[in-house]
Amino acid sequence: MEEKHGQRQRYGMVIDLDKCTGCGTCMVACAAENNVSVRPDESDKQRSITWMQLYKITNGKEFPKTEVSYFPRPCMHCEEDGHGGHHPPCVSVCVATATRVDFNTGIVSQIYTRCIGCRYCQAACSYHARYFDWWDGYFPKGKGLEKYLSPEVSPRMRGVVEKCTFCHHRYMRAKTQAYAEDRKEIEEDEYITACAEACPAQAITFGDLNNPEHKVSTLIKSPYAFRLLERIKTKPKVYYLSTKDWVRKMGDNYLPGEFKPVKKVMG
Amino acid sequence: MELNRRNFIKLLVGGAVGIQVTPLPWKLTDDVAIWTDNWPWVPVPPRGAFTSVKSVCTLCPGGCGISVRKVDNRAVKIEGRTDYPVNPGGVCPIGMGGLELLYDKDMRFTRPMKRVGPRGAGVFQDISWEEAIGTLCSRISSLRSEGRPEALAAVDGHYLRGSTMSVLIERLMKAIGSPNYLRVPNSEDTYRIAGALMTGREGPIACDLENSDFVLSFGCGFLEGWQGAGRVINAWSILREKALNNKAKVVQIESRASNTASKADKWVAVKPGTEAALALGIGHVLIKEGLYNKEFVNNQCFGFEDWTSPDGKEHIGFKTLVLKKYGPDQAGKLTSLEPARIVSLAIDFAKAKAPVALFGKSKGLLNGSLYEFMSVMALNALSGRLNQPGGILICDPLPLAVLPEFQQDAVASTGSRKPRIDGAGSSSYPCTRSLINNFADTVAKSDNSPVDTLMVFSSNPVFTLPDGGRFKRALEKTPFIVSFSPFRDETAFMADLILPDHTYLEKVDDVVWPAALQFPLYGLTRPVVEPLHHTRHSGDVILQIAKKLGGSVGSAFPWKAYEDVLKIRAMGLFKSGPGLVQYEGKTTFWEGLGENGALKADYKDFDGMWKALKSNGLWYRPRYAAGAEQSLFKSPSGKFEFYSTLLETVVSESAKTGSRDEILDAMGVHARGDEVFMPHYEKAAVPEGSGNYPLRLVPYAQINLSSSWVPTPPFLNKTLFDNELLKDESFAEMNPKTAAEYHLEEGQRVWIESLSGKVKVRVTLFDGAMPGYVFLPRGFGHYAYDEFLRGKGSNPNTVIHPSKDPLSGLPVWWNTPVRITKA
Amino acid sequence: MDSPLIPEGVKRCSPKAFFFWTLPWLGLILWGSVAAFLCLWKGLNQTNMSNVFAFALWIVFDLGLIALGAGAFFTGFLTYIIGRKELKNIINAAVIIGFICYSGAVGMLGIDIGQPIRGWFIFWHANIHSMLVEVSFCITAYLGVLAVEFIPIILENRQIRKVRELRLFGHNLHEIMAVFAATGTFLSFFHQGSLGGMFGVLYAHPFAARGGFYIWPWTFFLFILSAIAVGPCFTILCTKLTEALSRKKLVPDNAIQLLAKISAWLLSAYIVLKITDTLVWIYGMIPRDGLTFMDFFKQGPYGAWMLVVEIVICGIVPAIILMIPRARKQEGWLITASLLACAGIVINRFLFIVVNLAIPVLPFGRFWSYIPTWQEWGLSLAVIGYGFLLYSLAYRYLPVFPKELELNPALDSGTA
Amino acid sequence: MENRAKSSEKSKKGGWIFLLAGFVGALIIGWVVFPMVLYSKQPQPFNFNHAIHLNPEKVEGIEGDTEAERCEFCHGFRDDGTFIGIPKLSTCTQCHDDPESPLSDLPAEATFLKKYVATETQVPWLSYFKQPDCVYFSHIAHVKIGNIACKTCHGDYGHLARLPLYEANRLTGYSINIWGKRISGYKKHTWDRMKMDDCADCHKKMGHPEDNACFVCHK
Repeated sequence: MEEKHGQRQRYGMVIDLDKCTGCGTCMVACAAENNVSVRPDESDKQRSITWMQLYKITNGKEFPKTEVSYFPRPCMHCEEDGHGGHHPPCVSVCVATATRVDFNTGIVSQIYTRCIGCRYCQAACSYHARYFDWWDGYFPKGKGLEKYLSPEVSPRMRGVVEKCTFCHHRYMRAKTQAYAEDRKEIEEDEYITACAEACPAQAITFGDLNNPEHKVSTLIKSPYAFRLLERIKTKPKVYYLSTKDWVRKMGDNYLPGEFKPVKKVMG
Repeated sequence: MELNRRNFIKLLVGGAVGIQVTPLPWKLTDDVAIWTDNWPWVPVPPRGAFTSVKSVCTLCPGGCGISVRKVDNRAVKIEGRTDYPVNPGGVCPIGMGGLELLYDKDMRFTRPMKRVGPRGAGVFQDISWEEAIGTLCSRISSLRSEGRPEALAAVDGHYLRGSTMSVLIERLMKAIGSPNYLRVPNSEDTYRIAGALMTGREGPIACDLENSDFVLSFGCGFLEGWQGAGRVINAWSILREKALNNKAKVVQIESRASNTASKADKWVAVKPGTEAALALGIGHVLIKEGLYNKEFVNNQCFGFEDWTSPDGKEHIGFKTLVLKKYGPDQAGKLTSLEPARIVSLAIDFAKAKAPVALFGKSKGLLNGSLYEFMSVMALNALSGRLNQPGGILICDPLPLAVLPEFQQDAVASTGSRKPRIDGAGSSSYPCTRSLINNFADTVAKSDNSPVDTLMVFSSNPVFTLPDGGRFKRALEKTPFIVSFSPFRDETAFMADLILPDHTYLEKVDDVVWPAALQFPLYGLTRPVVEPLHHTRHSGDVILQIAKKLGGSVGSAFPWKAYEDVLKIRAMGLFKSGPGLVQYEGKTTFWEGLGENGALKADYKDFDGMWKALKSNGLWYRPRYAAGAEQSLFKSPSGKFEFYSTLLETVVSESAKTGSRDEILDAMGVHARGDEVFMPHYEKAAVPEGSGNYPLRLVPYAQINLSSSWVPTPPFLNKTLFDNELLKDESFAEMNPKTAAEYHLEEGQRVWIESLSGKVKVRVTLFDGAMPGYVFLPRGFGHYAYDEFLRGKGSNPNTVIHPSKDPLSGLPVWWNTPVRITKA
Repeated sequence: MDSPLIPEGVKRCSPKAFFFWTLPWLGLILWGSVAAFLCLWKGLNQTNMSNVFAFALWIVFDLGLIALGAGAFFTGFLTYIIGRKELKNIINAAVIIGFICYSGAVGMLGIDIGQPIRGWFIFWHANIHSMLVEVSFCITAYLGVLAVEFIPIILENRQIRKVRELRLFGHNLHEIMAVFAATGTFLSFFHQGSLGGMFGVLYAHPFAARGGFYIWPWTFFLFILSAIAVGPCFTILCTKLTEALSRKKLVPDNAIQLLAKISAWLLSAYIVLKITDTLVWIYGMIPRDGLTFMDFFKQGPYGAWMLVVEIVICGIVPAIILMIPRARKQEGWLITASLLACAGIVINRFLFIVVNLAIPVLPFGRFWSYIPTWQEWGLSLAVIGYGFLLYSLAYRYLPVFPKELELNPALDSGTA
Repeated sequence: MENRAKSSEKSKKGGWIFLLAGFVGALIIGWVVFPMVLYSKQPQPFNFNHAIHLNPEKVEGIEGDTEAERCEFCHGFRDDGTFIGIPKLSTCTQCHDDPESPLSDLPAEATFLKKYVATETQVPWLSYFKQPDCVYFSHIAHVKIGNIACKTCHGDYGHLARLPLYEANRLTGYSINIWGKRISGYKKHTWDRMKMDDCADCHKKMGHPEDNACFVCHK
């Protein structure tokens, strides 16, 4: 795979669920960074737009053995094998070529002005990572909510699908900075997503999976590393870490006896 | 060739064919599609020059460093600072959503106003600043001329007592001549009292989480926003790193599987209010097994062994008390824990290299129980964890300059000597400085209110006080209310006059030692954007009021602007020795306790320091240079006192007037004899008439829901699950078993009712909830603000029926008897 | 008063009666128009679709209509390509029904997408990997074909025939109808298939995903087969309904019986394959994803019973009925069987669309349910109203059933 | 019988004329009327003479040896690499600092000084080349890294003495410079049109097909 990609980057994310405290800062940072509009009622979870979404899970045990944990879920930015064979579920179905796997970064791009809103990609994604704009953004006249919109991300119009972009504009920001400093390539630490940056527990690590030196590359080798629904072969570029078996078991579907706990490794 | 039907059709056909070979249909098709890309009603954020402004977040006592990204003069994003020693890059969700508090106009007061509608309706009319300040001043002057300045009261919501705003408000009250300066109670108050009683110090109490290897937390909501999430959650993730290699352990003692409890290495569920018993139970094991730090206890503690006072009176020591009353079985019975677990907890605690026992209920935004905290302190003392790396640090206050003394005039001096309305400091509550609940009770009960004018600063007591609506009733009795809140909150809706403050992103203000931080740090915010509306910094308004009142009051406030006051106080920092105003973002600032290492200031003169302080937002002295406090204990015995001699003197002072038993009863203390002055377990007083309220209500805090006076930024609504808030209804967590007893299912609508009031919520079943208890989140149930918060969920405070915490008199809000009925 | 427009010799009800007959259908169309307007004006928040139910009632209707409309191309195929002359007596009806179904479906799709004005991107910026693109291309093209097939029938109208050019034009069209029938068949095969493909390729949804041949998952072929099996049944139902309403015999039995017989064989074949597919899926595929069949129905309003109903009651049963000549010769049984078969295909589509989306794939996901809003019902029913209206108009003014006169000598006085 | 035939004959002949008339009429509407209706014409606040400003002989304030550098004197880059675009008043007042003392006798400058410099209000320039919000365009990547001359996309504004009228598409709000200058869509110069395909073609020509990935130019 790496060879195929050559010099290109394959940005990915590792989320340490033991460190994740479920505080939701990543969700807020994401919405604030990406001009996601907030509606008066966000409790309709079928329609509320959260590019980064927290899922709450419990170990199902009775009091006082109960335990709670969380899955922060951005877009998984599923892999493309580079030869147009294997596509992410959403990419292959898009009628208007509005979503692609970005050649340079491996990021699954979404172009709102190309999208016709057929929502086939939503039906295709098993992570519920794609969100349809059921309404125009909520920016009543004179309320002032539009004042904190960032010009780096284009606000969406009603009737299109939007999703996490790994804060791609931050990648462009870093590139522009690099160009200004007469560099053609960016340094590894110059580009991280808003959620990774904001996490008060440093639970999110973001970087180039093609770079063996980078922390993400070492983290995903951990015996505790796993991805969501690996068995359906979507090949996500978002990895999770957890030393808790019950949490890791939640990461995929297993028939009785299929799940193999990790032998606790010290050191 | 007339134009008959046929020919007309031909004309059309010709046209139809012709138009195809022109750009019209094709360009139009394209342009219409492009039109959908640029719908005029979809906002287009103006492009411009990007900058970022460094400041400090003051939404909670954590004092995180924030850097605000701007485009031209618009703030577009708040980010955590990596060059700030409190929070390395991260902030909490509330801080992250702060821009909405700045820009959402409907949440704020944009100019001074006076009430025209009925109280609580929030109908106001614009007035000028001159009129606003004039109205208030004439009111105050007339009170002073009537010789009853004490009829002026102020509620101060600034969490950190030393903050310059608090100092000014207190000074104003003193200058005017009213003793009725009230504070919104929080865990700092409990810390302060216990600190005073056991160590003779009132300085900030810090905890060295990062260096600890065994954190025994009596209900601290580390992950719910305790003492500022930015630093604490970072410390948490450091502890997680260690835990991965079994180098650290966190034990959470709580009645509900909160995030902290779930994410901790061990969760110990005890009945709310019995934590003291558990602490003493653990102490029992430590003493019995000789696992306590004899060196420290023998040399630096007082009242451990039995002792005889100079007057030859025999006193039992802490040891005897604990060994007698708090054996594992006894403690187990009180806390509903198997004795074995208490023993193993004690063993783990003793075995750890750097254990620490921490106290603080969830966010710490509300007071705790005094004896409970004393018991936890005792635990730390037993293992000699005071001012040890990874332990509890008892620090000297920040060396800020004291404002110059001033002369009260006759009116003021007589007025300020009058008894406080809330009875704080009186014989019944000798240790407590402010008891807003008592204040509310007194005013609410009175036929004509002892308060004529009430000023409310940076607080929203109507919403946040756990008092079953008593404060609101007090306001209804109060003739004139002035709110300085920047937000359209519930208390402001009761006010007659609004003098709106700037929001925290529009003004300069200070953070005097972020809560529980191990080393001295002074944070300074700065205006990130020019004030958007016609608001004024309350600090400046105070100065203007003083000036207008003139006389001795005016001369007590000789400064032009609030910033001058800050500068004067900061001078003290400069004089106190070397400090730093830059943080590289590499060094682990909390290490090197007691090293007394040398430090070179990174500024030459005061002006240099002040400039840097303003632009960089901090002055601090790393732990290694802060040095060990000289003479750790300032108690009468000069030691850590298991037996508080200070308390004894105080009580016997009060006892002069009446019998000791009466006094103790008035204090709400059930214990008698020496036990009174030592950490012990006081059974929670059950209010009479609560017989047919079989369940107990425990309010809990969520990190993504503001329960302080600061409104929850709308962004956070996205983070709430739909079994926390659904449409306009919030949920009560119940254990499935308990719910089954009442035939309640998931989502069922119920009334939760206490002696004080009732709320309608829906039930959500949660195995992590202790059976027999009902858990309600704090932060829902606003009826002010705008559509994002208004009418969403129910506020547990309206149900809470507070009893009084023994000795401190602060409200007991953590177990209200309630009954539950289907709605 | 509209008598000059009515085909010669046949009896039709009075204009007044006809007017009242159209009212309910016009009503539905009005309801639908209001709904459509609201959706275009305010957006799709008018529906109960969501990020979970990205596809819902409308898509179910679309797929149902298209499947049932398959009668058109298939009858055409039998008539013109295979050359079963007896079907000439029913082909017109089949074509009109097909036209109604397809035009209705396309109309609904226009409202269903979030940015109708950008609809043409599907063609301009087509993503060849997407089954939905294949569907769109074929459906649009085939709708054109249907229109062409419809034209000569319209030109048969008594008044229009008077215009010489048009009459000739119609006649010529008729001559080359085989070509269109062929095209139609080709196109339909593909879009019926790719409609199935649309769901078979959702490899992230174990409930829908299927293995297959080259780029085509098995659902591709199952959808084709099911469509051509049930299409004729729907044509039969429609003609029977017309006959019932007009109290006339309109189509010779041999035509109906032929369709029924073919349908019987196809349906049986389909059911066999469908059962095989289901078994392979249950025992071969989903275990590989760590799931068991019943996992799909842990909660939620939908259940395994739907699959049973689809395959057994609405599949095997009608197949058997139609198989037995004596049964299918009795109108009652014929209609029951056809109804069941049609119901079956709709349930099948419903399972692949709504139920599939209601089932979480993430282990910590939850089951969802969905109830359409009046706007969604409105637009859907409007298509039915439109169908009835267009069909009635056609029946009233066009010689839809060539044998009508023959089967009903002038003295007979029926009404419709 | 006969004249019926005749009349039909006549109408037939006439018919062809009508057919033709319809055809030609449509052509006129489509090619002439339509463009006139579609675009609105607005004048700039006042005329800006690029020719003078870019001429070192006439303006000593302007720095830079190459023309590109002189362009960047006003239309330059910020430290973070972002493009300044149409400069703010502050840039102009580096030279035109005193509203009382004009640097030329041009009426345009007089208006400028009187209406804007004196009152310190930004000039509401109408941008000919403003791409819609969905487009991300990195000037620095093209100008600095790609060494593309400004005129390649913008045309030879450097030597224009008069600012042309600003024409906007009434439907889309696009400036006519983005696309529509040649209604036929026929492209003679590189700067005739700025639609996506034009960018894409250029990327291909320049040998950067990978830069036609959607996210390179969309945000």
